[in-house]
Amino acid sequence: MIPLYWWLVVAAALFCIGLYGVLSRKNAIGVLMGIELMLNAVNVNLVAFWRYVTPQTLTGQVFAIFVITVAAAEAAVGLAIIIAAYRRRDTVIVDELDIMRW
Amino acid sequence: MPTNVVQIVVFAILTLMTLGGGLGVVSSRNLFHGALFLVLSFAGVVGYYVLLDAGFLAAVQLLIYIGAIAILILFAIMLSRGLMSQRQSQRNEQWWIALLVVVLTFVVLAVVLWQVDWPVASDQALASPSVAISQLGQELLGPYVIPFEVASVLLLVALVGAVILARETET
Amino acid sequence: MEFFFNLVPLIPLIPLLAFAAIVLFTHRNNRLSSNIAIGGIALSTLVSWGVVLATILAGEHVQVEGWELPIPWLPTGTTVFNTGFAVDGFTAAMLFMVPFVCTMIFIYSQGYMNLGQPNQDPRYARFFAYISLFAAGMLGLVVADNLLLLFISWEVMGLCSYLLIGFWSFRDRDNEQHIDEAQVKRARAAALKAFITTRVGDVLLFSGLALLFSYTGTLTFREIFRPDMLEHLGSISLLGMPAVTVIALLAFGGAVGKSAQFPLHVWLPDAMEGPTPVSALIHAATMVAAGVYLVARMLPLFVAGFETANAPALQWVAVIGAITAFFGATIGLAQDDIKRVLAYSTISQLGYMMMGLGLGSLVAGIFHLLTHAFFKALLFLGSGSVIHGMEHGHHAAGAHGQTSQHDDGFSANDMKTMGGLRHKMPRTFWPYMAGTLALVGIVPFAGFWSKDEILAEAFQRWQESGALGLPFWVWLAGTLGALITALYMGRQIALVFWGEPRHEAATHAHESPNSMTGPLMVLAVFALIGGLANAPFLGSPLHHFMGGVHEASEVVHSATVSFNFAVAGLSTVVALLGLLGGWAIYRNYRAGEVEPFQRWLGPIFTLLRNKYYVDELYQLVIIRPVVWLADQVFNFDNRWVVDPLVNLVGAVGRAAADISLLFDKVAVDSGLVEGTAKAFNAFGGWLRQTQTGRVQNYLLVVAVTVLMLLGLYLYL
Amino acid sequence: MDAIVLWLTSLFPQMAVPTARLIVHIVYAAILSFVAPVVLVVAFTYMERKVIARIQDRVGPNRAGPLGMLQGFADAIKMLTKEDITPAGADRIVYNLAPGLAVIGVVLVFAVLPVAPGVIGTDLSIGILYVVAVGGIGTMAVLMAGWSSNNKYALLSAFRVVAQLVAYEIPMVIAIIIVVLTAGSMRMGDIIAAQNVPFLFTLPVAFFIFFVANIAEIGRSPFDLLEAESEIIAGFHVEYSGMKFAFFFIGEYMHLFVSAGIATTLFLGGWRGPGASEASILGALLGFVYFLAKTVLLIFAMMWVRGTFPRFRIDHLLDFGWKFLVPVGLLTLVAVALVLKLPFLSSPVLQWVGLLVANVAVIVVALAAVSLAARRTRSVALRSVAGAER
Repeated sequence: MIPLYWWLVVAAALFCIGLYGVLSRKNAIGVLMGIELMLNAVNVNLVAFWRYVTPQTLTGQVFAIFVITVAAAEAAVGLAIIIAAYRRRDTVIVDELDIMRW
Repeated sequence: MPTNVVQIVVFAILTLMTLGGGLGVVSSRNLFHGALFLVLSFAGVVGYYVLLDAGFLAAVQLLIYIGAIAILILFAIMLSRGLMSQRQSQRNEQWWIALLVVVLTFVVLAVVLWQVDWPVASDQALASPSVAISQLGQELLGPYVIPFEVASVLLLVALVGAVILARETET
Repeated sequence: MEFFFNLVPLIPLIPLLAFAAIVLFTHRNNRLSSNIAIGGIALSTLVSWGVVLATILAGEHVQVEGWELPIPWLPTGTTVFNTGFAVDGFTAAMLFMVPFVCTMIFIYSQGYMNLGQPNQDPRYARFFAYISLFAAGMLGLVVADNLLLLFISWEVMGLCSYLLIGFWSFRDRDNEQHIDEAQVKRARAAALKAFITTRVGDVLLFSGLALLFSYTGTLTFREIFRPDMLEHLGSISLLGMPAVTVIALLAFGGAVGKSAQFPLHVWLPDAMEGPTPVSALIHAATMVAAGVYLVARMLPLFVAGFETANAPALQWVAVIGAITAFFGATIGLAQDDIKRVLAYSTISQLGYMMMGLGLGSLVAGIFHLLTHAFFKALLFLGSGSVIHGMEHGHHAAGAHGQTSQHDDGFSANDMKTMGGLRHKMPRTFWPYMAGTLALVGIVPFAGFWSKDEILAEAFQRWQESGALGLPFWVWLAGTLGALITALYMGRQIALVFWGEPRHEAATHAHESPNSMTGPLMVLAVFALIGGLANAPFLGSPLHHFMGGVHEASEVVHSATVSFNFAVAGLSTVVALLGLLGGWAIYRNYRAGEVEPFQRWLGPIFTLLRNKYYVDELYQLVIIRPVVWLADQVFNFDNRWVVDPLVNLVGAVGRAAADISLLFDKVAVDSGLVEGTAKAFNAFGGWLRQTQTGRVQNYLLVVAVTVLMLLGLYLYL
Repeated sequence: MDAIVLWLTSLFPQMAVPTARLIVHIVYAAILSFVAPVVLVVAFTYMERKVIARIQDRVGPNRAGPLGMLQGFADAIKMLTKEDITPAGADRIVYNLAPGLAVIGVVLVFAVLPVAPGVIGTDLSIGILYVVAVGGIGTMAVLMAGWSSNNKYALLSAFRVVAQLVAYEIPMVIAIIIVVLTAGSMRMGDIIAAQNVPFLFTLPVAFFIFFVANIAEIGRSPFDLLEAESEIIAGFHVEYSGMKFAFFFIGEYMHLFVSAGIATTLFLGGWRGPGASEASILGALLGFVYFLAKTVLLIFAMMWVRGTFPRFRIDHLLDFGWKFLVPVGLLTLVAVALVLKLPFLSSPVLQWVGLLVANVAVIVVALAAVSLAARRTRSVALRSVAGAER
């Protein structure tokens, strides 16, 4: 089997890529995609730990399912917010959505 | 357990898909392409799950991430099309700090993960993971029934919230 | 009779269902709503009394060990939160009192909120929904077999208290002209104050519970109080104390907040802004007693690891109780508002209960809790009846045209405007007297027996230790408190019921409806005979009934304190002296005079009248800085950045216009203004760089911080 | 399939069982992904044309070959020889990827389609979930095609596709859940084994919902808004021509077959029939014939529907999905779950009857609700008309 460390590093890499997307993307949808990547990295971690550390109990998979649920809800609400903001302010660029600024 | 060559090759391909897709997501200028890269990355993760003997999760990943979330994102991109001209930069001005931070984070994580001695289960346990979906169902409706119900409430709330947010304001 | 135990879960459930029914279905129908609420609580009372009877008949077995119904609840992964219901002698004693007092007050409320009258409260149904929910919370607290359910009920009560104190915090401008704007504001402030102040205690309590759960993995009383569990808790050291003491003190923090003990007592007097039945129910009889109940329930934790006489947690309880008992009573001496006097009296009496518990005597504290609930509810309801009568008198006076409409100074609560009401409202007066005598502690009224037991306990402890230690001071505070209690009650009844009417309203006051005076009579009976429950000459029945509930823990022991004629005699003499003195001094008080006490005590009286300036202290030390900070943040641009700029523009314009005439002044002015503006502008400009309004910026900061923390954690 | 593996190993004694199995699977996969599309498309286009023609009182293709049977091949040759156009301004990569994806999404379903006793790519424990999951890929392909064509009609069509497919995926999944609940498994083999009485007869409502939702998922008339010629020309593939268009075409007809096959498996008992068994090659062949017959019957029904019903309007379409199919599906789900858990329905026969009764009850309730709603809207409409006249 593939060593656990590989999975963890891959997941960490995916997480970092997602984080970079969240931090550097101008477009709100791009930010959302970054978040999805991060959540996926978390899931890979959970499943890898399940498979390697506690293969007899399904805790890891159960948690992954909950993460997926949350991701689905988050995507729906996030995109709804983006669409609403787009309608009101004609932009999906995060930097321009700053009416809360000082 | 011995490492199978086929497994390594498959893992490498999947990693290429996943991380390559991820990089595509954060670097492509065309947002639509970014979303397609996201799909590629999700597909890689599906493969990961299959490789990790989590068939049910693989199907769920396919169904929800590719079948629902990615399509939703593509849809949103098409709805807001024409705003983001491809000539203008897709990165904000802090991207280089972000890159620095992210690379540092990765290095730290990789080092830490390497140093930890993970309590990997015995070979015997590794050889026979519990993969029955019925057991998953029992777990979800047994010990995890409260989180399960909370998740259902969350989905309902998200559904209603998304509808209200995205609805045209009737004025 | 065992059958009744199976109905225990219904006791809190019935009022809860009544609440749901009112909120969901019947809220449009006022009469039906109030009847549902009353019916619910009455049914609950019947069940409760059935349970009490069953407990009595079941004998020592149930009274000490208790009956219980555990319910596994909320399985989450590997952790399961258990909840459930339990009844033992202690619970049964509470179950006798709580639903019954609730019922009386519910019936009273129907009249007080002017059912069917033209000035009926527009949120009438809502009021009954709230108090039903409250009753559910209080009863749930009593029958809970674990701290989780207890805490949930505790918070439900806190919420209801908030809602009910602020019941008149908004008004319908068209229908409620009788509620003035100032009152609305006061109600809002009082509700907030009560909620936030008790929250301080609740946070402490919650951290105590979390600590307890993390050590023991359970919140069920029976399991916590197992001797081995207590020993285990005692062996862990935390902050230089045994963990069990820390937990006990944190729980006591919660009780201090809820039971309005010093220094968190400030919310209770303000809580009198709520409707009077609420004051009687929540802020005299039941909810404030919940803190005492909690301490009593968790008494083994307070004692564990020490001798009863020198357990530090217990000593804290005694000290705080004694301070509160004395200190509350003295403030009550100088208040004019009839309900505030009673509020401070409540604080003081709660202090007595804490004193009793702090001396390690479960029965003394709880006995006083029970009798106090009856006579204080009676006093509050009586004062409500008086206020009601005064308000009607005021209306009547206005209607007769004898006085100018709504003269500003009038307050129906002010004792100085009353006087001579004993002839006008005899059916309020006599129960009120019974309540007063009970509170003051005159034989054979209820308060005499219960207060005496606490004092006797303290006295005996003092005699045992033989030194002027804590028991002595507790006893002294208690006895002096009794004197002052008698004084302010004498003052109150003299001002309200004797003398001449000092206002037209008092002249026109008339008796309240039967639904209000009826409960007064019933409660008066209990104020008279309630003390028999634990009277020494009957062999202290209550003591045998509930004294043993903590025996299983092997740390709390109960021994009967023999009746001490010296103590009882002294306190009776003191009480009589105080009562007659207060009555004699104020009997002939006339409107506009300087109060006798004010003449004699001078600055001390002012200190008392201003409640030792505790509120002002809090205002200065806590509230002002917080509000100031909030204001600064808010004003940052408004005043410091924008305004100077505006000033600058104005100054420049004026300079151009008046350059020849006011050259000097303008130069100075614009120089100063411009300078100030520039300085602040630069400062603000520098500061606002951090507030970019860009999510990703903030997130980047978060990421960097996490990274740095990670680095610190790993490599340092 | 195991029989073939056995036969192979007996033919070549040196061959190990896993190798033989691998070979058999590869061959099977090759048949499904290369031979099946061509055969299916040719056969079903011909069938469709003939059926529609008959419904419309025409003859249909009758020139190429006997009875026009070679018409499909002629069309294929025509398509292959046509010029391959990529419109200017199109997103080249995405544009070229889309047709392939459209076919892949369908071919993947074949992996869990039991076409004959013992003949299935892999009998996954999550078989039917896999089918639903893979369905998302087709949607993706349509979106990509619509977006990359740089054509407003294509884009509009893509929007419609998403709205329609997402809306109808939910009732479809509900219908599938009802079946899974009754069968107690998501494995295709178990679902077939559970159908001693085909679910069509015990769960008619679920079958109806699945059937309708399936038509919508394929995008066939009367749910063919994504390619409504009068509104948006050809729809998402308006810019495609030649081989790429052929891919979409193939994808559509394979989707038709696969959907009908899944419906057969879920509701008509799959390959089950007298004499069909896994034991012998003959039994397997018989099973394949049963499967094919049932599937073709369903496809015929779909064509019949196409020939009969006019096209929905977009809002009617979404209303029908969300306000009729989904509630009815949920109602059926609850009813079926209750029936399955009722203690006194202990024998299988009693349970079948119970399920049927529950379904009939649901039908009655649904129809009553619909007629009530219709009456109300009609009276409102009549009143407004009357008001306008006055």
